[in-house]
Amino acid sequence: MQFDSLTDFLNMGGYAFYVWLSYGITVFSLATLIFFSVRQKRKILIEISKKMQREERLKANRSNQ
Amino acid sequence: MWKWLHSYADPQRAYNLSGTLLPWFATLAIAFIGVGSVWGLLFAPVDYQQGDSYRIIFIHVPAASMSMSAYMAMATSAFIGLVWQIKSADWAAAAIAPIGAVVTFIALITGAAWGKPMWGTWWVWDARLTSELVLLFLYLGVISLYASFEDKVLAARAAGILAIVGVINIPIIKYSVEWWNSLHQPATIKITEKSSMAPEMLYPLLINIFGFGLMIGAITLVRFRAEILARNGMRPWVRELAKAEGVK
Amino acid sequence: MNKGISFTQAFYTLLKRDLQIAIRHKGDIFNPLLFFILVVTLFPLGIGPEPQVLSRVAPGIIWVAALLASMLSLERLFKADFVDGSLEQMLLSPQPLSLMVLAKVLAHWILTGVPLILVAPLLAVLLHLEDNSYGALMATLALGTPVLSLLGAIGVALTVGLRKGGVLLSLLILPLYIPVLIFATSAIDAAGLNLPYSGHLAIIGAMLVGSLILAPFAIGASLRVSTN
Amino acid sequence: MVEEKTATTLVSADSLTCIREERILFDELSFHIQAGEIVQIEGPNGAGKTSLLRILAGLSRPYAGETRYKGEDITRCRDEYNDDLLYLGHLAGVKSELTAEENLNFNLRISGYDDFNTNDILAKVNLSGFEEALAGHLSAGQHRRTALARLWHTNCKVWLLDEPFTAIDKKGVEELEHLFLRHAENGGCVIMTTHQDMGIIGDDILRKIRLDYRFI
Repeated sequence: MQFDSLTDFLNMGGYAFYVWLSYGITVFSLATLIFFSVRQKRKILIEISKKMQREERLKANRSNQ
Repeated sequence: MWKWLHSYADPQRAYNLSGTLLPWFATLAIAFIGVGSVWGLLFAPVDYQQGDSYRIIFIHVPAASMSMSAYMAMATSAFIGLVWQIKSADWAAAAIAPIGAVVTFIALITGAAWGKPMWGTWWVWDARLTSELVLLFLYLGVISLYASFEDKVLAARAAGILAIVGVINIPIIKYSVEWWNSLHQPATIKITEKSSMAPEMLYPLLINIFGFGLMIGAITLVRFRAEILARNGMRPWVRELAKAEGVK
Repeated sequence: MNKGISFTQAFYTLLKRDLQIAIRHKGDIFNPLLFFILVVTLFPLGIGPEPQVLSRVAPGIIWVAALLASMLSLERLFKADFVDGSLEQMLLSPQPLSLMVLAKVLAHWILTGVPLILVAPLLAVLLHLEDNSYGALMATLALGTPVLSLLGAIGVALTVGLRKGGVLLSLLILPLYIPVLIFATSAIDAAGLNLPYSGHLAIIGAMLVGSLILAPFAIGASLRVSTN
Repeated sequence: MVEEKTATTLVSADSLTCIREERILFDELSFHIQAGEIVQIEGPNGAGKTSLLRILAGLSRPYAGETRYKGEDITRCRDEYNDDLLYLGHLAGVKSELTAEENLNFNLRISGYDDFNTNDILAKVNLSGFEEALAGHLSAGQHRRTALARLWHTNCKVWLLDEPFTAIDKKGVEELEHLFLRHAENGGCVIMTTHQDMGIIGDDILRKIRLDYRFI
């Protein structure tokens, strides 16, 4: 362990701003990317099922005629 | 000789296979990055020249090296898609592009945040930062070309060609930027001197590089699966999945 | 009715047709040239008329303006052919596609690249370029602008089917122009300092050879995607 | 699939699937076209007629399946196939900056011919006297005929024509029909899309391939 206390660790030998900025931006941008990537799949499946319902309605309409 | 490739090209098989691989990649990525970052931030010794600011290295260098590797991976799968006409490979290339762009962006930002305490300015036209910037442009080109086509099957092919053209150019760009840099800016502090690194610093760095690679792999698999579903919306097996999801 | 496939006949037929069309459509030749001249004359107004400053930045200005002009003029390279269906005919002709693509790029370079090279020394005078640098300026433009045309044509071929390709095109091809820019401007700088610059020229020449060999295939593949 | 390869099969479709905007236009479509056949692809707007023609020409890549020329996948024998293929889309590559004669001259030369008299050929499509007119100044029908003129000087066996009769008058249609019949007799084949009824090519000669508009 290189640091004696938590404040010492957070202080990063005076470079706190730069170090935590880097780590912060990294975590934030990766989290955003992962969030959107994971959500993508659900969104696509919902879209497909909506499209299927539309097609069902279309078919029903046509057979009524 | 390349027949085995085609058996994995079947969308459903590719979807299932990447589903099996995903948990492994994700778990290992979290484990590696966790160990590497904690080691790097808490236990690695202080650099005698740069103080604690050097701890940015544990994300900057993995991001920088993986940004190049991701481009290579993208171009390789685009090449497979182009030569053997495998659509899944084109889709994989399209899935990697945004991830590569984010990783390149991270490499740029962390490079700048490191440059400020070291050089006193956020941006210098250092060879590594400049070629990262160009690499970001190349990624953005692939992404926006992909986004501009309405037919995504074509979009993936067009983006694939661009990725291959880019990969031929990357070494030339990198070389010319380095040469240009040596011409205009002799003797800046090199921000990474790998050879002089103590092993206590090197190990967490290597662990993190590996972890970043696994993480990119994991996110690629997630995006690749979504891409397969989106392109195969009319196939019965996708419709089954959609039925299960849509009712919720 | 005999059908002999002669590569040179196909090449010259296409080259001749493109030149013929361009001569009937003079705007396509002069607009990029005017753009080039205008951009260069804007710089002294923007950074001040001191000869020392201008001669220091002259190579960069001329080359950046040349990159932009070449990109702008390229935008229309395949557009007309795409719109009227000639491109499809080209893809289905029994002649090798890369050969025909090369003819089109060559026609385009003759029409836009050559005038640009001829005008460049006049602009260099306006920018107080070092006296020693004129040879290098001409040589780098002569070797470099065909590379720009070839690389740019790949981007154009990829975006020809899209409705708004303009901004996208710049994002696709300007990064690829970087090596040419670096070596060309430093060759001119080196010449200004009376240093040898044949090495720079050799590298640009190598890029020209490389892109002459590889770019036609990439352009052909891109056109096949775009017309799909 | 059906592997009834006969000596006269020119073009065959092997389980072609085409998907546009996430909609299946046709699925597992197979047929063989023999030398001497005149084929009309029919169906409502949006059924995929042009798409099918472009796939047969090798311009578009099908989602699945392949087009064959004399039994071989066209992506593998593109040069031979292009050498024997005459495709006219609904935009047929007539440059409005060039005259009718220059257009025809270019189109024939780029296909490899060099023994022709453009005036004779243009006379056959009723464009005598318009040789020097810029194509941009011609009427729609004359414009179309400038493109069609190539049909009178070709030795390609496979003709793929997308709406060849558009903007052509009755007499012109008849002349084209005669030309198609002659081409079929000489061992070629014609595959076309059209909404127009033909007078000379009767239903006994004409083979029809029907594409239906599909909702899924």
